Amino acid sequence: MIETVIRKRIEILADKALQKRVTDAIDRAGITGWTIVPVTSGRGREGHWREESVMGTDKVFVLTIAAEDKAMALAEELAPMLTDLGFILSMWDVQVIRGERFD
Amino acid sequence: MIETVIRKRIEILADKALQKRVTDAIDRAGITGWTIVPVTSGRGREGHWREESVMGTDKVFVLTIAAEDKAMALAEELAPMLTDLGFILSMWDVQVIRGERFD
Amino acid sequence: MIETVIRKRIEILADKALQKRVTDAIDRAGITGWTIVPVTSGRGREGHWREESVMGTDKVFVLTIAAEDKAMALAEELAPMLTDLGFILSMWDVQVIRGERFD
Amino acid sequence: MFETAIQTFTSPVVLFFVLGLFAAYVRSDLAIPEPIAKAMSLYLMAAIGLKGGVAVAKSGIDGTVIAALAAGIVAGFVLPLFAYVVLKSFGKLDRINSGAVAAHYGSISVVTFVTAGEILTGQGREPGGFMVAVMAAMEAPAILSGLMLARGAGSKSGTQSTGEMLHEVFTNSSIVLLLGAFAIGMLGGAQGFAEVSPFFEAGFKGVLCIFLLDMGLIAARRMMDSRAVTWRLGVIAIFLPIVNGAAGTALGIGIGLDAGSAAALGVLCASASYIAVPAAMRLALPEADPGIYLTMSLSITFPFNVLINIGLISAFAAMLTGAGGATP
Amino acid sequence: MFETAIQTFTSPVVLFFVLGLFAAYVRSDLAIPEPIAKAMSLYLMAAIGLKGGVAVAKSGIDGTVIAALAAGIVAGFVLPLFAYVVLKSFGKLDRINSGAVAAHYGSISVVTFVTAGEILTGQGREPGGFMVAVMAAMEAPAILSGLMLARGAGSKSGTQSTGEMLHEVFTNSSIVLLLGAFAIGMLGGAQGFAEVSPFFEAGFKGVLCIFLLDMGLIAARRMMDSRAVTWRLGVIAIFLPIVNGAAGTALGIGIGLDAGSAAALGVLCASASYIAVPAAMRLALPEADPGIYLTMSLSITFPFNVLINIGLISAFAAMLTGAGGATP
Amino acid sequence: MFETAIQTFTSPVVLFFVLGLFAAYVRSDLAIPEPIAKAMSLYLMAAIGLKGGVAVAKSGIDGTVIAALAAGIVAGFVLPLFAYVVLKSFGKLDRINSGAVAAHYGSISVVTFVTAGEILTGQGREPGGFMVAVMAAMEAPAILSGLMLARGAGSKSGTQSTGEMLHEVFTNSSIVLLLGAFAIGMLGGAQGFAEVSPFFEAGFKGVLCIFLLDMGLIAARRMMDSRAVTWRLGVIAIFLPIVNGAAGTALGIGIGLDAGSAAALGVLCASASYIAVPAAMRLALPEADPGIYLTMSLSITFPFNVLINIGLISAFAAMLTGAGGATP
Ligand SMILES: Nc1ncnc2c1ncn2[C@@H]1O[C@H](COP(=O)(O)O)[C@@H](O)[C@H]1O
Ligand SMILES: Nc1ncnc2c1ncn2[C@@H]1O[C@H](COP(=O)(O)O)[C@@H](O)[C@H]1O
Ligand SMILES: Nc1ncnc2c1ncn2[C@@H]1O[C@H](COP(=O)(O)O)[C@@H](O)[C@H]1O
Ligand code: NA
Ligand code: NA
Ligand code: NA
Repeated sequence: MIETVIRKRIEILADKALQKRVTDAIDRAGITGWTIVPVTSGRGREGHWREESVMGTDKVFVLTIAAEDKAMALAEELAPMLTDLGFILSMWDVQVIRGERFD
Repeated sequence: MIETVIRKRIEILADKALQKRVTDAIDRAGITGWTIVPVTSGRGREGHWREESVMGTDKVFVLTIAAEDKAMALAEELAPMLTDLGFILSMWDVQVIRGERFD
Repeated sequence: MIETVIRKRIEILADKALQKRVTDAIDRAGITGWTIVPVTSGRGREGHWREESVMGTDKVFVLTIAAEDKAMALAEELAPMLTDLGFILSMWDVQVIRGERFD
Repeated sequence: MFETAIQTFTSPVVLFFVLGLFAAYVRSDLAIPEPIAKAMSLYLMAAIGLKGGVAVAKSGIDGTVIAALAAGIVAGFVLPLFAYVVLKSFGKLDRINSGAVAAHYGSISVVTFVTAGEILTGQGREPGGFMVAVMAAMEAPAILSGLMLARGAGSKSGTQSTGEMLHEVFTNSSIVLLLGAFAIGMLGGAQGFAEVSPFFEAGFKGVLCIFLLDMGLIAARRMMDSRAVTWRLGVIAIFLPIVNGAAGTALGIGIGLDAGSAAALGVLCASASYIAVPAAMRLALPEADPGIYLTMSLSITFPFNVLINIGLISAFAAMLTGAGGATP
Repeated sequence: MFETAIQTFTSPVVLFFVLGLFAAYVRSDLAIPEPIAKAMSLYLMAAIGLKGGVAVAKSGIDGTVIAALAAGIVAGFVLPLFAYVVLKSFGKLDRINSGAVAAHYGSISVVTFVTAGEILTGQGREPGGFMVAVMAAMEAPAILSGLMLARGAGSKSGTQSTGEMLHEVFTNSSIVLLLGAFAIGMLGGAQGFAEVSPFFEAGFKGVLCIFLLDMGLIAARRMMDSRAVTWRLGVIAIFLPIVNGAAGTALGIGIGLDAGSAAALGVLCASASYIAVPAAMRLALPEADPGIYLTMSLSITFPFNVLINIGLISAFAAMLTGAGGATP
Repeated sequence: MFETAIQTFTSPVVLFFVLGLFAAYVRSDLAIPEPIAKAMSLYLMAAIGLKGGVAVAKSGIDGTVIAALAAGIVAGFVLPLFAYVVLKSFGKLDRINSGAVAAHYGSISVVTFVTAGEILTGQGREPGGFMVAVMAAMEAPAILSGLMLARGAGSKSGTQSTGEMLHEVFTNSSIVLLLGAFAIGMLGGAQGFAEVSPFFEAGFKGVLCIFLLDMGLIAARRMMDSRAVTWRLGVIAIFLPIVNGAAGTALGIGIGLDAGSAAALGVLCASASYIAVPAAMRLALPEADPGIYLTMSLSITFPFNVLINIGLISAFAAMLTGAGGATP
């Protein structure tokens, strides 16, 4: 049977305009990569929004897979942004193949 | 070290045309928000489909993060729709920062 | 309370041009279905890419939910592709309603 | 008649549709990006609405226009009844699916109408501008008719209040855009239209070509993927447009329309919706199977109308008015 | 004046905007796909830049042009100060939000300018081609002004170095495309433009119609969703464009511009940014509330300018030059 | 020659490409939405196919056309051999990557061809309509050639049956659309084309401007992100288009083509694919590194061809035919 190892998968919902701040933080944390998934609309405490690129109000999901320690360091670094800029972060354990790619 | 709490993350694959039924149910369940992610194609028991907005046959993922009890209540409420309308629901535990935003 | 069962959720990041190899493998594994989510950009060992459909360099997430044994069989089959083609696979346990749809 | 067929098959608009069918058939990866397809359908509706409005601003509203509107609305309510009976008996469909499919055949397809407009104009039988208003008026009634036929069976979690449904029907994007552009055309008149005509008029046929290329791709791909449609339903998807087309044309001539407008009414009756009605059915009758109604209307009736039936209807209209020689 | 209002309201461009407002108000699902909206805004900027460049290639750069550029840049720096005072006192906004909103009102809206260009040209008062360069010059100064007003309060995690900020401002897509197309227009001249004019000129008004349809939808939907804007802010969103518009027009006449160009300068002063500045503020002042600045500029000031204020400014410019009778 | 260079650099088409390079270089956020870019490339292919088909319908198919087709196909098979040798020896690439890159240089770039068409026409040397067919014929052979060169090394999980590969190559969207539109142009002839020409002809140059703006952005961004390309490969990406362009032009003159058509054949030989072939290689040779072949063809060869080489080839063709004075 194929061998899998456990890594953390982190998902951050961020403003597209501010996406670079998140990916820069990921790069600084020494994580091997990240992936951006588009988002079309949502509702939170500040009401409903729709994808309105013309006005620059749209959001994206930034996904990254990393070893637990780097993941926690990233979460720590992003924490103030979460509060100030209204980003959302969630993370959970996943099994991956070839874990060395996500160290 | 930064403190995280456990919440449920729920993901529902629904027809775009019927998305409002799902988000209305989330609002009724008292969950703080939701986010929509686009989907481009898929295959299930009913065969293959592609994004065909002109004909209104496309689908979306509705994502929401909530405390366990509200998540279960939502699942309960959505259960009949899953059967009748062919929606798909899955959920799992995630760690979040500032858990009070997802109660 | 509504009853849920545990299934594996598998997520594969693949080149759009090679997506059919992944979905064919899912079909061969006897899994009931799959869903494609678009991806807009990313960074890995090979540097940064952006969605450039004109040049055919874009990627997608292929998502599928399946019983543990089929999921592992799929991971086994996909493992060589992961190495050769630079795909990324992660999986984790999720709760689903009406588990028979994902056997 | 033969001449008509030749004309149809050398029109670039129709040829691009055939190219789309062909490309899907050989499993080419040719595809029109979906936001572009949506934009083209909005463009076509805005353009046709404007043009109709300008035409009516010039010609005014007279008895014929009122009669055409009334005929269209009545047809929208009545055609589903006939379709429903055929679908339940010969088609062996259950009540809910019969109602859903019937709603599609009573309603109209904007693109079929637009294509017919091009073909008829090419044959010297341009339909009156008011036919755009008739088309808009025919979109909704069949939805109500079809739902009433289907609803006896009850529908569980999918049930939508009638209020919601009516709101949905009257504010759906195609109605709002068509009628809105029609109103703008009437208010702005020929002068206002002149300013925007390079965009809305000069580009029209070209956009229609690319849109039909896409429709050909979608129709053929759906046909090849589909398993839900029996041969009986296939027969109905050809039979209904023939009968409804002839009936609509005759009705048009009966109420005094010119050959072009009567043919256009025939095309509206013959065409089946594949945008507005599927969306409404997905909301109001979610238990009905989209695999059935979309494949019938989009993959069988739509190509049949574009490739063959518009030509037949035009010839029939010419025959009825004794103006078979009108082709230049 | 009344005539002007009528002209405004039979222009297809304005009517499509009203249709968008209406469709959103009745909660229709009409929507322009977002990549299409973005493409239309790029198209409009490329077209207007080209046209301006060709015009300046023909007319050359003289003292008036320099004066207009200087006036625009000064206005861009000064207008936010006035707006800031009004927003803090009457508007009861805090320092950061006042600075952010002030930046929007000092900067400009390309679409308002383009719409004004169409309306003014229709009234026989076409603005000079160099006004496009003035517009480009006015985009950035207000951002710097607004930030300086807001920054005293400090900004935590959102802080961006001034270098980054300036880079952001001078390389944002609208500045690059506007000035790039302007330069291409100047280099290629009338001959180069002739080759591409069917695309950039003939399609212009039609694209503007569809773009304003979309803006109407977005403006009205945002208004209906929004809760962040108080009545005081609503009043300011009407008051500022009136005062700034009159001041800008008078300034234009004062430095010797013709009525059309002076009115265009007035419109630039009156208009509030809803593309470039929100993007810059999101980066530089992330603590400011987009719900406030977007709703004010997009949902109140923009419609007010398009529907009413452009007409007022045009009439005012005509009055100042004693050329009220210029309307053909 | 100098004149030619000036002409190239005042053409709006080329200037927009330069603007794209510049905007990417200053790290502007300017970007064309991806569905729009895709739609523009479909539009350009449909337009060029139609135009070629109409031209051939008028001129008929004679010996020259056949010779040009044969020359193109032979070149498609042979050019990769030469490129492969250079890439392996001077370029120090391994077998698989040499084969993959060679396939790109043997095949063609539609946009380079279209841009050359504009530039050549501007110089009074319009290529014959049949060159579109030659272009379509040259797309595939190099893919087969390149694969045979690379395959000796074997390829593991990526291996695709030759049947699949051929199907892929002959049904890829650009071949189907080009040849489909060509056929429609031949069937519909000048009359059919007249109906759609406002869309496909009038808009052509403008769309090409925006498309080249986007290509400039993409080419420069890829260049700046890339690390895979050595200086040796950079040299080859300039050397191959020069040699292949001269050889192709001479071949064209040799088989009796007019100067414009011969130059067009030269441009086809000089250009490297960055759409069809990368897609085919990703499927058939997934072990090859896209970072190498895309950067070479798109970020070096493509700009070199557009900015410099088309002008050189045109001058060379004029020299060979002794018609240097043909420039009006
Ligand atoms: N409980 C939630 N689950 C999923 N997404 C959420 C949730 N709450 C907020 N969001 C997303 O986060 C965005 C900003 O939320 P807020 O800052 O609360 O307005 C919303 O528009 C949603 O897209
Ligand atoms: N650690 C990671 N987490 C999430 N996505 C990643 C990660 N590493 C790589 N990727 C994605 O996988 C793609 C290919 O990675 P690579 O093969 O390392 O260049 C990247 O462009 C990213 O989209
Ligand atoms: N096992 C699965 N994993 C992921 N997505 C699925 C699965 N089964 C079905 N789907 C998605 O759900 C849609 C509807 O499924 P069905 O109702 O079975 O036709 C499919 O088109 C897929 O997008
Ligand atoms: Na009908
Ligand atoms: Na202003
Ligand atoms: Na070549």
